[in-house]
Amino acid sequence: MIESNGRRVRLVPDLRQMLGPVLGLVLVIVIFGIIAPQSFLSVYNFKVVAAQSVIVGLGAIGMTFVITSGGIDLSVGSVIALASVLTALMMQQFDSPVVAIALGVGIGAVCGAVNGLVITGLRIVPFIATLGMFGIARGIAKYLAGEQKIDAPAGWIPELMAKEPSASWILVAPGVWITIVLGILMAILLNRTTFGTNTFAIGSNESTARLCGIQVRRTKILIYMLCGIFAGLAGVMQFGRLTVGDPTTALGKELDIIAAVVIGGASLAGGEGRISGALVGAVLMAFLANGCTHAGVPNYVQEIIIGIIIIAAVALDSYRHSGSR
Amino acid sequence: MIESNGRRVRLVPDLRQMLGPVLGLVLVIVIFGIIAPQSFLSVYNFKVVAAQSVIVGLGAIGMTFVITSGGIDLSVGSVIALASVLTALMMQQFDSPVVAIALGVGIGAVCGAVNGLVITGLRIVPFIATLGMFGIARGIAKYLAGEQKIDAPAGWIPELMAKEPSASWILVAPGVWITIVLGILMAILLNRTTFGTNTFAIGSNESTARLCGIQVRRTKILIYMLCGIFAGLAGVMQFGRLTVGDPTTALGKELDIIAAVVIGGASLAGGEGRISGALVGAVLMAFLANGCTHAGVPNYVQEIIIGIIIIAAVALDSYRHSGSR
Amino acid sequence: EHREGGHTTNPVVAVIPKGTSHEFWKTVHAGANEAGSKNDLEIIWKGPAREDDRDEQIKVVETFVARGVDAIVIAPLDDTALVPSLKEASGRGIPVIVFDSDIKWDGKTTFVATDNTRGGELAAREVGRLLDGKGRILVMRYVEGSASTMKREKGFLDTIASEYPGIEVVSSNQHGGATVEGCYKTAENLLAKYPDVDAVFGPCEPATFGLMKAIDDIDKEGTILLVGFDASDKLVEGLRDGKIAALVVQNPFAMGDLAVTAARSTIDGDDVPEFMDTGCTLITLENMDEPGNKELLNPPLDKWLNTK
Amino acid sequence: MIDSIPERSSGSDEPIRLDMSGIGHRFGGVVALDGVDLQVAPGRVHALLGENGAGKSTLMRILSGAIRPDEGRMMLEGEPYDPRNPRDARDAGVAMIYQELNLARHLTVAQNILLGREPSRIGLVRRSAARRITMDALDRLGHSSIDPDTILGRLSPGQQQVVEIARALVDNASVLVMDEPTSSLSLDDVERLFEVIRRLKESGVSIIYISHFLDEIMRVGDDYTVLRDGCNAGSGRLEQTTTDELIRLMIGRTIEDTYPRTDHGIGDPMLRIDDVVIEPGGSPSSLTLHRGEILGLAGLMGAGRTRLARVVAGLDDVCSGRIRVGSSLSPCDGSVRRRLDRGIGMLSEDRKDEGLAMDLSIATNTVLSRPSAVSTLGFTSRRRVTTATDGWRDRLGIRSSGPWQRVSMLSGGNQQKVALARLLHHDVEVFLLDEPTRGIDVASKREVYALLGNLASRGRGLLVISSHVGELLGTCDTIAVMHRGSIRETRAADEWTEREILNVAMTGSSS
Ligand SMILES: Nc1ncnc2c1ncn2[C@@H]1O[C@H](COP(=O)(O)OP(=O)(O)OP(=O)(O)O)[C@@H](O)[C@H]1O
Ligand SMILES: Nc1ncnc2c1ncn2[C@@H]1O[C@H](COP(=O)(O)OP(=O)(O)OP(=O)(O)O)[C@@H](O)[C@H]1O
Ligand SMILES: [Mg+2]
Ligand SMILES: [Mg+2]
Repeated sequence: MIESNGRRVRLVPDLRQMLGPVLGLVLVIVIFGIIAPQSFLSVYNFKVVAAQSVIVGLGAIGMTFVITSGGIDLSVGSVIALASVLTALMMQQFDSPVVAIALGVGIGAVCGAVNGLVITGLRIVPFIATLGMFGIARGIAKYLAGEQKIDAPAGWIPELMAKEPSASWILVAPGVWITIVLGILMAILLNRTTFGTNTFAIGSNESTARLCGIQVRRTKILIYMLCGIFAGLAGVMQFGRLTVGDPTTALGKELDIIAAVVIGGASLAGGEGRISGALVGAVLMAFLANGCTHAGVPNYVQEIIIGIIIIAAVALDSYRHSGSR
Repeated sequence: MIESNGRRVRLVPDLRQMLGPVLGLVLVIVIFGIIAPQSFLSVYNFKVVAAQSVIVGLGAIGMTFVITSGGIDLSVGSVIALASVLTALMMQQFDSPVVAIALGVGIGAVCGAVNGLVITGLRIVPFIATLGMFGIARGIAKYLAGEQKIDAPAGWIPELMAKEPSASWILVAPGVWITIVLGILMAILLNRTTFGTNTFAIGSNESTARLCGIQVRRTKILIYMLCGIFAGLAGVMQFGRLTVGDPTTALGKELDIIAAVVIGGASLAGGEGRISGALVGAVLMAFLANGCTHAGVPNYVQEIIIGIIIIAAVALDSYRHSGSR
Repeated sequence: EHREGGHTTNPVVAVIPKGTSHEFWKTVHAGANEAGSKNDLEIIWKGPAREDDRDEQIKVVETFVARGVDAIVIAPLDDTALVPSLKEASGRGIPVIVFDSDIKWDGKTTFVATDNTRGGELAAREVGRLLDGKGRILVMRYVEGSASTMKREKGFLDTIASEYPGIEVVSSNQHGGATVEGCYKTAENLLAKYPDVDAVFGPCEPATFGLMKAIDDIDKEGTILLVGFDASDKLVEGLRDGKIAALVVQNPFAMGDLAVTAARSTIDGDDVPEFMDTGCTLITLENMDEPGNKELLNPPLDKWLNTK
Repeated sequence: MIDSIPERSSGSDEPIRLDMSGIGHRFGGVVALDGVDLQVAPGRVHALLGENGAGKSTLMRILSGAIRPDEGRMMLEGEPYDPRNPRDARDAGVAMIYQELNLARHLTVAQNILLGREPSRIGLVRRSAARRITMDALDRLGHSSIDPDTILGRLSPGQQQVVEIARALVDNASVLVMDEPTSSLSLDDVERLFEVIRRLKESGVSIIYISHFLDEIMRVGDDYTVLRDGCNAGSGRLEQTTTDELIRLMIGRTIEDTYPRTDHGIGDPMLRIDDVVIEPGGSPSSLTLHRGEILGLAGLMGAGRTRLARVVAGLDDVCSGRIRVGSSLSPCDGSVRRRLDRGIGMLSEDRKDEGLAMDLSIATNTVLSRPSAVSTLGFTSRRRVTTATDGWRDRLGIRSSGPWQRVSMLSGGNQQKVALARLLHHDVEVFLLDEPTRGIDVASKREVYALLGNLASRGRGLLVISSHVGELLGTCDTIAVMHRGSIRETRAADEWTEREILNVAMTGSSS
């Protein structure tokens, strides 16, 4: 017996595992390619969708770590808003994009670290700890912004999200490239380093991780911090897109981000997660909304379709999984 | 051997377990009693808060079953909106409160059953399945309502939520009494029946439940249906409160409801849940919002305070738990 | 939609409201549809999927630009955030007509709107008149960062402060939030705290509605004077029953109509004025049945929304 | 034996209650069972034997309706039997004690025992009846002191095993399957279980008994069936066979000595426990472990052996006292990581909930505690991980389809070997082994004992916890006995007898 089923996991099957989300994406593109007007398949529209995927994409990279470790972060939407507000305030103050970006990302890191500390220190489940941060970060954002959006000089930050970048040879917005490059780096971090393995181990069985001497608390804090950093970066990008700091932005975005990560093949029970899949999930969500607008369907139809697609994509994945078992 | 620690649980400790949320509630009332003006402690204000707790309270009763079984239902907010819209439409059509209520609750049951079927049939985690329903139910509500509020004759339905009921001897809105009575019945269902034990068992260890011959699928479908029924009832009450069917109502209410249940001592990992606690949690959430308005603090402060209280209440509970171990 | 059959020759106009599920926008939609059919335009009506989310509205604009519509008619959720994407639209030869709320960009073809500050002033003067210049009042705000309602709130509060020193504003920092339920709950809590104010102001339909119900609950209808903004069936009924003292009503139907008509003119190369005021009117029990006002309160929605 | 089967099924002298024939099952590509037959008669104990991964548990899970066979047919009491789920099986009178504990930790003992079988009236649970039935079942197992209302999560693993067994008793089943019921029971509990089995047998219940303890098999069993690589390897009556013959059927060869001894000299002290109190108000324990020493820790369940080991490993806090390690015997405290760095590693008795990350691969689990051995600057080399894992798979004979197979797909015994592989990969100095042979087959057990000796001869110190006193006497140099949370007596192994150990374990002193 044995060996016949030599299920090597890794590399080649990695592609096979990606089949679920990629198939879903292709399906969405094909369907809208048929029902929506031609312009849906135009190069320009693809650039538009690419830029629209950046914020959810960045959020999804960080969230993949959290979900792989068996946690969840409901605060990312609020943290994005807070980071966008802080970036705007700093631009107002110092008019230096570098400083503003650093502080925007920094506040994300702080929120993430607080999440991690509350989860590990007070031993509160991530859902609740980050639900608290969901309100706190949003409240602070509104406070800082004086319950208003903030107009600030944007410097070159909007360039990051320019759909048609001034250097036209880079084809899509610099933000898209940043997301791709960070995605690759984070995929290496998750799959090829000790930190990544520890993330998987914690998600799979926390007491085993503890038994094996993994510093569970420290690792978790780092994971939530990482997620916060990416939320902060997404907030900066959000500021780039809006050119204003908006304390009410990205409300409910956490659900899109979580959906992207899960569509990408992560398991909310922990122990499974793929950055590449999460990014494909983010693009899929963007294509869905874009296609619905192209096809001119009313919002409520769009809401229903997105609901169905989320279920269908995950069902496909779980079906494929169960088949291979 | 040892045995000295033959810890009897039940009844008396049940009260002790309630200490966490009740303490939190008392604390909130005392704090606001001090900082807010006298009007906060008026009888009338307590009636207001009681009525305001009904919708989250009803939702929390159903959600307690779901969370105890180790699941989650993100769709309740949308289902509340859908039920309120359908109730309004049926009042428009038939002008019969009984028919309208039955159909409002019925649509909740249908949504819940669909959730249960998707979760068990397609083997999708509850978070994702109900996230799908979150969009679908909201979309259908908007479609049915023509993306608008529905003005309908309300019959005697608003009476249910009248803060000063016409029969003044019942003191608070009939809806409050309905919630309390249903709460007691459901507490019996959860703690004293085989269905309840099965709910705990599934939440505690699903494979054990299956191996012990519990019909896990059927039980789960029933659990989600129950949650849907309570969401539907909450939707009816929402219609009673607003006297219009509003497809955009209760957005994000699922998070309040989940927070109430968890503050009440349930564990999102499953296997733990208390109806009484969940109801106290709902009242606590209502008092928080009410107290903040009384104290005249701006909304962002309120958001921050609610975030902190959620964390604090759960931290208290988890601290007490770990202490007793 | 029936493009594959042949091709519709009618220009396509994208109308982008701030949201799709409020009666105000419904009425704008009806007006837009009417203008569309008058002017042989295909109207696509699409708001942001998440209401009040700037980024979502930008996405809608971007997508329409990618799709290549003939004109964009938009009620921007933000006076700055929408600028880059609208610039892009006009850079690609798509004229932009702005309605309801202004934008900090002079590339727009025209701006069609209610003067919201003036609406707030109208309401303030009515409160001042009804209270004879003295008393205690409160304002329940709508949602943080919503430009049009903030102008109304500001117009109202500034006028009270400057013209009616005898009127004390006991609370003006509570936001009801974007939903009717939220507005109602906040109104209840406010009135539990200040049950003896003389008048209240709601800067939009949900806020007014929430206040009306909360006043009703404590049996103070008519005692606490309610001055609100916008109309809906329930509010009109409230006005008739004396639960509402006055409503400042905009003309959303005309807004949709004028904006889309302006789009036609632009496509045809005709000149359009820079600003078009659709006006706002103070409606009370006395004048509510006057001919013009009657239509304002009951716009012909069914005719223009169901035919399509 | 084989010839007798047609005769039996024709129903002459021995009626057949359960008849499984031609059962086949595959997990993906792995053929777990290939045309297996099993016949069980009423009122008899049928032992099911085989190496780790032979397919015993799979066969029993098919019988209990937990999984469905790909092929084959089952007859129960002469009727076709095809359970679609465990409920069908229970309704048909088949009860099962699973190899891994299947308990809901949030529920009470009574709720666990009666799960799916609650006495109820119109859906309402009759609590007093439930209590009575539970106490009755626990009483039969000699554990009437376990309160039915205790939350299960508060019991020790041994007590949990008792609860698991009690659950099978309340079913009044006609066929009762026990998959390694004694793997975490203490000796006197085993005795009581055998007594229960005898009584059940008398009342006509058929029992299928799976165990890797052949002495137990010989004592309670009547008939046997041996599986090998998912096929029948032989069956018959136990009174007509010998242990050696059974071993030969299982592994294809015989084993001479159960407890192989490797020469190892005892060196300097390397772990010293001074007056350590593991539970508030408990008495202090002291212990010294030397290089090259195998020190056994005996005691009844709940005596605190696991806690003591966990305290040394840094997993639990110590109440008072001192722990010192290394050649300099310097104080040792801090996190698990710090202690692992100083060479203290622990094997958990609870492999499912603590020992292994079940959803991850064999390789990941093997290198988890010491990734530095297979990585540079934090970057893991997949090739080195594979090589390292393959080495341990070979040396320990872990039956698997490759280093990247998920641990959850392995049989119980092979999982245990993966957990051991991790400590070996980490190359710790002090091995804290809590029930290291739990669920391991005879042949592998011998390998593990050999491994222990080998480690000792290389100067490692080993602290071995086992509920199997024979095993301790056979392998250890020194044995310490614990009673109620502290070590009561420590002696060289050859100064102990089984009776004396039991005596100290039960009463706390040797007199
Ligand atoms: N869930 C599963 N998925 C894939 N393969 C499995 C699964 N469960 C068992 N197997 C495989 O089936 C074979 C038989 O396993 P089984 O658990 O029946 O062995 P066993 O005889 O009970 O062994 P042990 O004595 O170790 O408990 C093994 O090769 C094992 O790897
Ligand atoms: N009768 C009991 N009631 C409650 N808890 C108990 C009981 N017996 C043991 N425990 C718990 O188990 C721990 C001690 O048992 P431990 O697991 O260390 O013993 P052990 O000798 O390893 O026994 P086992 O063979 O059961 O593993 C204690 O921390 C105690 O909390
Ligand atoms: Mg087995
Ligand atoms: Mg132990």
